This record gives sequence, structure tokens and C-alpha cells, in this order.
Amino acid sequence: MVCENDWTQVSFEHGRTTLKKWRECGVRRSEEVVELWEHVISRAPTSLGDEQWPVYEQVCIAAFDCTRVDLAQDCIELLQSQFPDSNRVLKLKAMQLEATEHFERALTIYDQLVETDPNNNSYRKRRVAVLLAQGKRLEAIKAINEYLKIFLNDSEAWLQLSELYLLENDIPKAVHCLEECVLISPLNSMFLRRLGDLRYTQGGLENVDLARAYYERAIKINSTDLRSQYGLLLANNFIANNSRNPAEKKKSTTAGNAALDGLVDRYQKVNSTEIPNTLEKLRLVQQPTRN
Amino acid sequence: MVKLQVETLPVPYSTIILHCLKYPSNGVLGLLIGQKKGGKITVSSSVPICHEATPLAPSLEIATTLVHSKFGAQIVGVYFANSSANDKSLNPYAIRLAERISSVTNSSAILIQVINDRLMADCEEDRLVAYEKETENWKEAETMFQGANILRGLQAAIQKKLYRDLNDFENHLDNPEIDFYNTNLGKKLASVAELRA
Amino acid sequence: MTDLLLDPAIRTWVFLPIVVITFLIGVLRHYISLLWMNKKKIDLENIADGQYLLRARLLRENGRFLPKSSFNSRRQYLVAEETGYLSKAMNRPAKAANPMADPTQMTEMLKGNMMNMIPMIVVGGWINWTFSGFVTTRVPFPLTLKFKAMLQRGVDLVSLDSAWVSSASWYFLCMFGLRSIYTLVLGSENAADQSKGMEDQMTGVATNPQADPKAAFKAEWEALQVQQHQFAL
Amino acid sequence: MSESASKSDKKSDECYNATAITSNAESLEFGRTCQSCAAGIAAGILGLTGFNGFILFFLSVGVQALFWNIKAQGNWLNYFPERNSFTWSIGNGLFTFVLLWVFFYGMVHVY
Repeated sequence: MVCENDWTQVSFEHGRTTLKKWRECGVRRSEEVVELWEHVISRAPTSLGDEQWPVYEQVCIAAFDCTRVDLAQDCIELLQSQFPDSNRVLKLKAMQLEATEHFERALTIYDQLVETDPNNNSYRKRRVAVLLAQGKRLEAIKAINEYLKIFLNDSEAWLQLSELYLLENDIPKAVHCLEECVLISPLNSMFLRRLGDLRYTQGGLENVDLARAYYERAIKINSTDLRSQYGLLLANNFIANNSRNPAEKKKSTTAGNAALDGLVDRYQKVNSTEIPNTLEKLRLVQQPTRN
Repeated sequence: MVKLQVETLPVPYSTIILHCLKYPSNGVLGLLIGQKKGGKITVSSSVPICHEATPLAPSLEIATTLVHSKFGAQIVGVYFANSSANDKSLNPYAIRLAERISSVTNSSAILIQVINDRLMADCEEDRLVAYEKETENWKEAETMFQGANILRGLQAAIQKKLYRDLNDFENHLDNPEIDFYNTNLGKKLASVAELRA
Repeated sequence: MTDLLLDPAIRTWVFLPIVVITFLIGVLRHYISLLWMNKKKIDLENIADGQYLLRARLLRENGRFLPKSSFNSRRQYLVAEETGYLSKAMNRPAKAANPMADPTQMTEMLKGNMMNMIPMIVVGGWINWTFSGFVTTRVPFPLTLKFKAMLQRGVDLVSLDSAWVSSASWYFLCMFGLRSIYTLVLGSENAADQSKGMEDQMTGVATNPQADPKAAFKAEWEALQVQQHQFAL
Repeated sequence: MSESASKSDKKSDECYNATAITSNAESLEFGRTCQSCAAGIAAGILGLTGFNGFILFFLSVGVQALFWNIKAQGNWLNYFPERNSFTWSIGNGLFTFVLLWVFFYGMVHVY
């Protein structure tokens, strides 16, 4: 998707739809959101009708990200006047405290919010975010585990947990978390490809064999995913070089070369010649099968 | 062992900083290209690789093979920035990548860390700190910093929001047309008046 | 077959209003049920029950995408003798979830019925009472005599062909006919007609975990035990 | 891909995307409702009586199923768990058909 770089001259309608798109797919482009707001949408926010409240919330959170506390403050006041005692506005206030490094006070607000509305999991997630911001990774891991005991089918939390375990360099646990994500949504090619990456990073013939299986499935679901094509190539080459039984060696060499051809014609389609001929170096020659 | 001198030219210097600014919320990782003459390493260009705090083996392996086949032994090291501002520790993934590079180019690779809290636009000191591998642990090497004109050039680049044109290997993996060597960004940076040292 | 000519006044004052009344009552019921569906206070434990049930089903369905070792470790976690959540929940002492004792349960059920049955009977009776004594329209397809008694209540003309129907039957015809049109007007899951609710009750789809958690857990526990794993990739 | 998956059960790594199925079902429901309304109005106005009315209804169900299969380019199983292009909520359709048939018949022919 071509990403325009200059958001100041964009039309009001285009700005509105972009904000809506970013809101829906959770994209984190805070600076551009703030830019869009200041140059385009702030001219006539009331014309958005009811949509202006989620836009205010989005701009407020983006302002925190870009340390624009003044803009965030205005958004919170507007939202406060519109929804006097809403938990969501309270959550924004807590996030403001977070942005200004008052972590303790933010934590107390979140604990209080969790009591009033235990079913809403976004407050618990904010609590974990505070711990992460303070750099207390171990507490964050404990908090997420606690959270997952109740809401155990939340793939976003599992993904975050696997990131944290990776930071602790504990790959087996990260693999476990990714497997949970695959369990929850088996059709998500990103989870499958990431699980393949993790298995490949673990190393060892048996793990790389699993990685290959996951890459194959990821490609089956989303054939244009360059990462899984590369992964398949690496996994097959690894097996071809390290496997002992000749049949497996032969199979993975052909599979590796097939993946390579897939990559090369992807690059030819995009007429970049420089990368394909470097990839050619990775082509495995079919050793004669020694009996 | 005399301390290694590391000098980063203006263009790679600003590419590294722009890479951090493009992804303010997470850490970044990239390769350093340059020459090693005696005790002095000059970094002539940098290739941004990824903006994930935990890069995984496959994408790193592919990136190093591609860059190695293009630049050969000119890969001199790795630069990285941690995701949280006050985390000064050396990123384990960057260390492992640097060791992998020194084994591939069989010459000792250096490690450049971006100091996060110096990324403020008005900060005067050098934003990069170089480390070299000393037997088992990483020791700080001596960085040559050309001071003023790099910073003014950097501010001009940030003003023009050039970091939005920067693309790293991850973006390349999302869309093969993207050139992760950032040739045209390098030209733009070179054209920024103040940067011409 | 005697061909009756009906006074056009019947069309404008009976035939059309019944259709309009039926439709509007459906819309009314939809919005009333939205208002009445108070935010059910689900306590945390029920959420956990629901989540673990969902988890067990997911494990059975998608378990084949995980290698054998991880599948078994997860199954063990769920069904282990003392520690597994399913086994614990299965032989959890039946908390007083039976409707008789639990007042909130009672009002819930009452409200459910209220919303469905009573409007239908009341309106049917009212229409029958107000528009009785004459036939409203002729049904284009032949009907057996048996229908005559039912469809021509209040009009006891022996010679009249059974195709002619009274207003009450026209109301019932509208009731069933308008059901799918509600989906057009009110969007997919609306509560405009009560038959959908009845269907759910019968097929057990609507039984949420609170109703009978133990049976659901038992079923999941057995299903997981019997599941042999076959790595699909 | 493990070939050992026996052909009897569906391909072993097959799984359905629940949200997609519900949205497909909704569009089918919408199609069925419109089709039965159209058939009912036609039958009513044409003044069909007795069986030819129902014949018209089942004819339009057939045409509807034909269109659906064309839209699905023949591989219906990619979109739905089982082949139900004919039998999809035919009961609902029938009731709506009868209602509109009687209504328009009444409007045109009785009054």
C-alpha cells in the first residue's frame, strides 16, 4: 500500500476514512494521526457527528505517544464533558498519568477500574502495559499469566507473552504461547509463520522439520507471504544439509529449490535482478544419492 | 590493545537515527558497512534490518546473506537501539548477530548502540556509542564525532520528516519492491546542505 | 364454488391493517426486548467456565495443527485428575443453579416467556374478537374441509368453500410470513419474532454455561479423553 | 502434507473460518427472502391458484440455487460446510411466499 508521506494537504473525507481504517486495524502511526488531526480534521470535528468521540479518543492516545500532552489534555476535557463518569474516559486519564511517568497513580486507577468492571479485559491489559513501561518484565509476565488464567482465548495476550519470553531468551515458552495463538485462530498465516520462525530459531533437525510444516501451511493460506517463502527455503536447505537419511535429503533439496524458484520469479515479477542472482548462490546441487 | 577508532560518516549516522525515529516505540537493528584500516574503522553506510525487539533467526539469516553477498567483507558491525528509553544494556540479539558477522567476515565486528535519551532534537552530544569485542566482553571503543554539522544536518532531515521514506528489511519482506538499501534516501540525505562535511 | 364479492371496505379496514399491525408489533417487540435485556451481571467465574469450554472445543478442533507433545501437554492440563480445570469443574458441587431456588433465574425465565407468548395470544384474541363474523380473503390454493372449521371460526356457512379464511387465520399467516422480512428490516439477529427464541430453546444453542455447567464440562472432558491426535501438517 | 489422511473424512487440515460462514449464511438468507417475496408477488398478481403457484415457487428456488452456484463458481464446498444451495431455509421462504401470494391474490382478485 503506498503510504503517503505528507498528510497535511489530504481532503477531509480521505482523512476521516484513513483514521477509521487505522482505528479498526489497530495500526500505531501516532505521529501521522496527530498530523491528520491538526491539519485536516480539527477544522470541523462536529461534522463527524457521533464518530467524533472515537476520533477524539484515537487522537488522545496518539498524542500520548508523541508526548503532545497539551493536545491530549484538550481531548480528555472534551470527552469528559460529553461522557461525565465513563470508565473509558477514566482509562484515558490513567494513560495520561502513564505518559507523564506517574506509574503508581496510574496503577491505582487501573486496579480500581478492574474492581468496578471485572469483565472488561482492556483495563487489565493497560495494567500490564504500565509494568512494561516501567521495565519490570518479570512482573509483566506474571500479570499476563494471571490474566490468561481467566481470559485464556485472547491471542493478543498470548502474542505479547511470547514477545516477553523471547526478550527473556526463553524460546520454548515463546513457542508454547505461539501454539496457543495457532490454536485460537488456525487460519492466521502470521501466527503460523512466526511459529515456524521460532521453531527454526530453536534449531535441531526435529524442530526445523516442524518449522517447514508450519511454513508450508502458512504459504497454503497466504501464498504471497515473502517471509514464509524465505522460511521454507531456509528450512529445506537446513534439512538437506543436516539430515542423514538420503531420501529425506533428496526430498528437501528439491523442495528447497522449488521454494527458491518461487522466490526468484517473485523478484522477477518486480524486476529486481540483483537479489535473485544472490539467491541463486543458495541453490543446492542435487547430490547423487549415495547408497 | 590500543582502543579501536570508529568514525561514522554523516549519511550512515543520520540513517541510523532516522531508523530509530521511524519506529519510536520499538528497538531497531541494522548492519554497518565500511572499511577497516589498521586501528580505525570508518562506517560509510548502514543497512536497516528490522524494528522488532526480538528479531528471529530466519529474517536475520536472510538479511546477512543478502548483504554479505552484496558488500562482502565490508560488513564491519551491527547497530542497535533498545526499545525502552532507559535500557542501556547491550541487546543479546545484536551481540549474537555481531558474533555471526565476525565469523562470516573473519574479522572482529563492532557494535554501535544508539543512546535513546539523547535522541531529543536539541541534544548536542554524540548519539552513538561504539563497542568492540575484547576477548569475552564488549568494551567501549573510541568514537570520533564530527560534532556540529552532523547535528544541524540531522535536524534539517528530521524537519523534512525524511524518516518516513526510510525502509528496512522487514518492510522489504512485506513488499518486495521496497529497496532496503535506501539508495534514494541516501541521495536525499547527501543533498541536505549542512551534511556535506 | 360460489364466488363471493367482498365489500372493498373489508380490504381497507381489515385486510391491510392486520398486516400493518402484525409488522409493527414485531418491531415493537424487538425494541422492547433490547431495552429489557439488562446488562446481565456475569460474574468472573462464569466467564472462566465459558472460556475453558471454548478452549476444550478449540483444542479438539484445531489440535491437529500442533505436534503431539504440545497437544498432549495441553490435554493433560485440562483433564488431569485433580488439577485439570475440566475435571475440577465436572465434579464441582452443583451450586444452586436450579431455577427454583435462584430468584434471578426465575425472573429471567418469566421475562423470556412474557416477551414471547403473551403478545401473540393477546393480539390474536383481540383481532379475533374485533374482526369476527366475516371472511377477509380467499386463499388461492384449495384447502381440505378439515381446515374449514379452523380457518372460518365465527363464520358457520356450510356451503362456503373452505378457501375463504377469517381474519384470525390471516393474522397467523402474517405472523409466520413476516418472520424473514424482519431480518430485512431490522438486521440479522433481531428479536422481533418469538419463534426464533423457541427454536433456540429446543436446539439447546442458547443454554449458556450458567444453566448446566456440569453436563457441558462432562461432555468436553469425555470428548477430550477419547480424542486421538494425528498431526495434520 | 500428510497423505495418510483417509479420503473419507474431509482433508485433514481443512478448517472453516466461523465469521466467514456466518456472513455467507446471512447473504444466503437475504437472497432466499428476496426470492420468496418476488415469487409470492408474481404468483399473487398472476392469480395462480393451487399447485401452479407452488410450482412457480420451486422454480424460482431452482433459479436461485443456479445463480448461487454460478456465483460460487461451482465449488460450493469452499463456502459452505455442506451442499445446501437448494434446501437453504426453504421453510422460511415458503411461509413468506404463501403470505405474499395470498396478500396480492386478495388485493388483485378478491377485491
